[in-house]
Amino acid sequence: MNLLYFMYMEYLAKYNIPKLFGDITFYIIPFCIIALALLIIVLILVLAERKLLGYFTQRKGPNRVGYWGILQTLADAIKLLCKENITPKGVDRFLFNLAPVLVFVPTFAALGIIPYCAEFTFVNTSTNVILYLILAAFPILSIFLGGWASNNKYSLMGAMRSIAQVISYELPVTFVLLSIVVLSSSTNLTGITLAQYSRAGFAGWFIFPCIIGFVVMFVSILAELNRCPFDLPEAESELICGYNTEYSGMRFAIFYLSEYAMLFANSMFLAILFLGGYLSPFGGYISHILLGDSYLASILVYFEQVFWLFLKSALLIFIIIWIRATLPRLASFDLLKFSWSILLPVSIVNLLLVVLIKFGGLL
Amino acid sequence: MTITTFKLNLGPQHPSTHGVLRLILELEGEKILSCEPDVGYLHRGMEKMAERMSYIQYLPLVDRIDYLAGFFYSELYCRIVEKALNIELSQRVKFIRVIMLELNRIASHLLWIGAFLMDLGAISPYFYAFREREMILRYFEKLTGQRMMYNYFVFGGIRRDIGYIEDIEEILKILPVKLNDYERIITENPIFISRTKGKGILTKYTALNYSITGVNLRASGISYDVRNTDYLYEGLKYKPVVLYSCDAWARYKARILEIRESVTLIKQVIEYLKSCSPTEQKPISPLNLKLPEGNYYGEIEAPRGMASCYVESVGEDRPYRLKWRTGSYYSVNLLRKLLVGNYLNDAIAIAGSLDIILPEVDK
Amino acid sequence: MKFIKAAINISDGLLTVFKHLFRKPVTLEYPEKRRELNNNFRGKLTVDGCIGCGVCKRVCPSGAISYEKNLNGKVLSYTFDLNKCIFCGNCKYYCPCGAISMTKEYELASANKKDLKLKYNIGVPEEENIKENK
Amino acid sequence: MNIGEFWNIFEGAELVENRIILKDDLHKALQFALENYSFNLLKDITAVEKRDKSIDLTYHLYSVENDEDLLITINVWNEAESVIDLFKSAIADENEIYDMFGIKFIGNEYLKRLYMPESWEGFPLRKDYIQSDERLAWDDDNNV
Repeated sequence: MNLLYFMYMEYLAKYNIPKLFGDITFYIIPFCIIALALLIIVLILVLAERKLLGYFTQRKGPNRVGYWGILQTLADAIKLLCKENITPKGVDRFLFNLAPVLVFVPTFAALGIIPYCAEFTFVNTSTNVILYLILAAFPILSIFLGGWASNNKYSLMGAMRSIAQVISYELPVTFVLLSIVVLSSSTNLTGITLAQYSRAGFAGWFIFPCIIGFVVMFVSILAELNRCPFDLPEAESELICGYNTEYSGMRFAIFYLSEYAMLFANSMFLAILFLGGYLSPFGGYISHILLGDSYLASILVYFEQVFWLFLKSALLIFIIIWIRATLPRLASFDLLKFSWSILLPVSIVNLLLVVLIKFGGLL
Repeated sequence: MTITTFKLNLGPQHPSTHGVLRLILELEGEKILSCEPDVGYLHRGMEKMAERMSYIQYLPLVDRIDYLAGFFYSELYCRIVEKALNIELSQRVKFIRVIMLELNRIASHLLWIGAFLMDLGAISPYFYAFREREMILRYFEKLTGQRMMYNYFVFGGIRRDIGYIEDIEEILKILPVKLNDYERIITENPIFISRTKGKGILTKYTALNYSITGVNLRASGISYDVRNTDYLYEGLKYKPVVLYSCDAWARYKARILEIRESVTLIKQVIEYLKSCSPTEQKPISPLNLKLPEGNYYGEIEAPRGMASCYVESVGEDRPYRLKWRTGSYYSVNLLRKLLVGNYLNDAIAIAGSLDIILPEVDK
Repeated sequence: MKFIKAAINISDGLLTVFKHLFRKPVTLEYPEKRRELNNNFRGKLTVDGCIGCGVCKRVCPSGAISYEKNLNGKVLSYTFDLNKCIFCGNCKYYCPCGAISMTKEYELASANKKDLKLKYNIGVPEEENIKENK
Repeated sequence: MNIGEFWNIFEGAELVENRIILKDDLHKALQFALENYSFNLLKDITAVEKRDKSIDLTYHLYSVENDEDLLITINVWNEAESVIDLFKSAIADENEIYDMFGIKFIGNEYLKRLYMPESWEGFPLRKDYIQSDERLAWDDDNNV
């Protein structure tokens, strides 16, 4: 990123454009790229989920709009855009409208700190991991706002559930993150990625020394994303639609899209922490193997790195959808019990184990 | 400290009330303090209708009391008229009726398994169960002409002789395999067990006091099955399914076992049917069908508990008074007691496990 | 031990679901592909060879059948109101001369309720009646 | 169980066909049957309006242990004793009878219009009930 920044500044300096303009535009352009890419990715994810759920249950999923149903989500999005935005009587108007706006902020911010390839992170601070931890818990705030402002008992209950859920699942995540920080001696996501490099490819991934941590983290992320079997905040068969019961039209669409955007961001995060991020699973990159040390290869490598990251996160998303197809929902009480009495101790034990491995001379 | 409670309207439009049941719950947090069922959104006046229609006119409507198990009510009504007119059925007709009843019971239980798991949040079993149910419904359509409103039994026999026995044999071949599939997904799943084991305990005393019959009663450890004394089932080997753990899990397991039991029943009947020659019966003349004065009563083991019908005739071509007793009606009444003290998401599991269907409640 | 058992059970369930990913979908894309119906199917009613006895009217549970009489009391024509018909098949079953039959036609939606009132004149060839009720 | 023994206890009770017809003391009779003969399942309560506009309530009891049925009938006019303290299932039955026949069950606090709206006038299963609400009448011509 720094390289790009200097190249851009040099280019502007050539034409005597003030530095301030460069500073501002340098962050606006990537934002637009993210926003556009995110929308496309979310549309693909929604379709993928519906298709996969269909095939898991021996159906075809959406198959009417466009070839193989490809345009189905687009059609749904357009339909939601055209729908009336209903504001029910008795809602807290300001908060009710604010919640869907706020829900996208942390998602965008989270996508900004993810290293997509070796030279492409929008904001590369030295404490990326901690920043991410905060941002991942942030959408819950707007969920709570929405649930609270809706003046609906179902919404309120969904919001309450989601708060309880996130508080109890944030702790195991923190402990697992600590163990990752111990393993990599870095709090920067690029640093963590690079710490997983080994000549043998996937052998250096943190999933191997920290397999327990991976399972804990995976479960906690399912809970934070409100995905099945932890989809209590919207538990369709109990709370109708949970916190977004009263939302309609575009506001509902934003909640819906942010859910998938967060799914995407979190799966990438998981891939970075445990599956080597943008590193190739074979050690060397395919473009280097095919094209040697040419200039083209050094550019293509960046795209390849993005590809590996996306592939890994796609794999994780597939598993998440697969789990959704199979498992029933946990009861809200069991959910909290599961976190406090199983996941938390296990994650602490995992931290101890990792410390032993790291400093006990095992690695 | 003062405790604030609030009222929650569960239904009549709610994803997991399977129709238009309305439960007025008083909640403290998510804990249920009291439950008041409100029914009648599907009331069609079945009993009043009977007083205005001739016996033959009323027969097709009887299927609609329970659209998932129409054969049972059809059979019950035919049974009463046959009893009044002293019509003796041939063994073949009796056994054809047994096949239809048991297939219908399987279809009904399959739908329940799917819907129950959907309430708990698992998606796949719903579609798998519907896939098998579809086979049975297609067979019914082939034989009777419609998928759910069969109108196949007539006074003194059946509308047309049974055919397509190879279809039934195929269903019987496939069904146990698929049931094993469901059991692998559901029965031993720890989440499912935590949601159902020990939840909604229906003791023997409560079950009897609330007049619960059928599978729900047998899952509470009381071996009361009308099929034991039913004249249709004479000469068939049948073992009632009795489980003793009284909870939602037992009610689920009992239904799975009932399906298996029904399969063995149908197998016995098919063996008999292959050995005897087809019979042709003539329809009773519709013009002067009058029941002799007196009162007539019949019982049958429907999928949702014992169903009974009481007809009082004064010698006209229509009943003077007709009264239906349906199993679900008492299950709804039981919710008053069973839900109290449970949390909202357990309440869904408990109410789902009783297998309530609203047309049967409202009649 | 309990954990291992739980993990095995969950993965067993996951694998069972995964198996279905490779099976052929059972979806029937309705307007293009249709189920095969056999001759027992109870669909739209047609009449041929009616003698005007009126049994069908008496067994119809929903009052969907009505008839017109001339001054001598002779039945001239029958009207089947498909808005009211519940397709129970009583009229077909009890018809003494087998005049009523049920076709496999089940897509009976119409913008106008009058289209769903089928009028059959007695003593007129079947084809004409069908043409009239198209 | 010897039914004759049972109906001797209650004064004025008589045995007709297979049912016991009580004059009075319905609650006591059901309690007696429940406690002494373990008739612990109340299958249902059937109400039939007689020609003289009185109503016959038939309590269908069943004993799971002995596999026996017992029918107890009582003729009432507008009020009857509630048995919900003995059989909780009677809440449902009595409520339905109240809704359809208008019989008040004394001691049953759950009574309300069940199928019918709260404001509904008349009791539909009564023989003299005439459905006169024209909003509900099906009009062929106006529904085209």
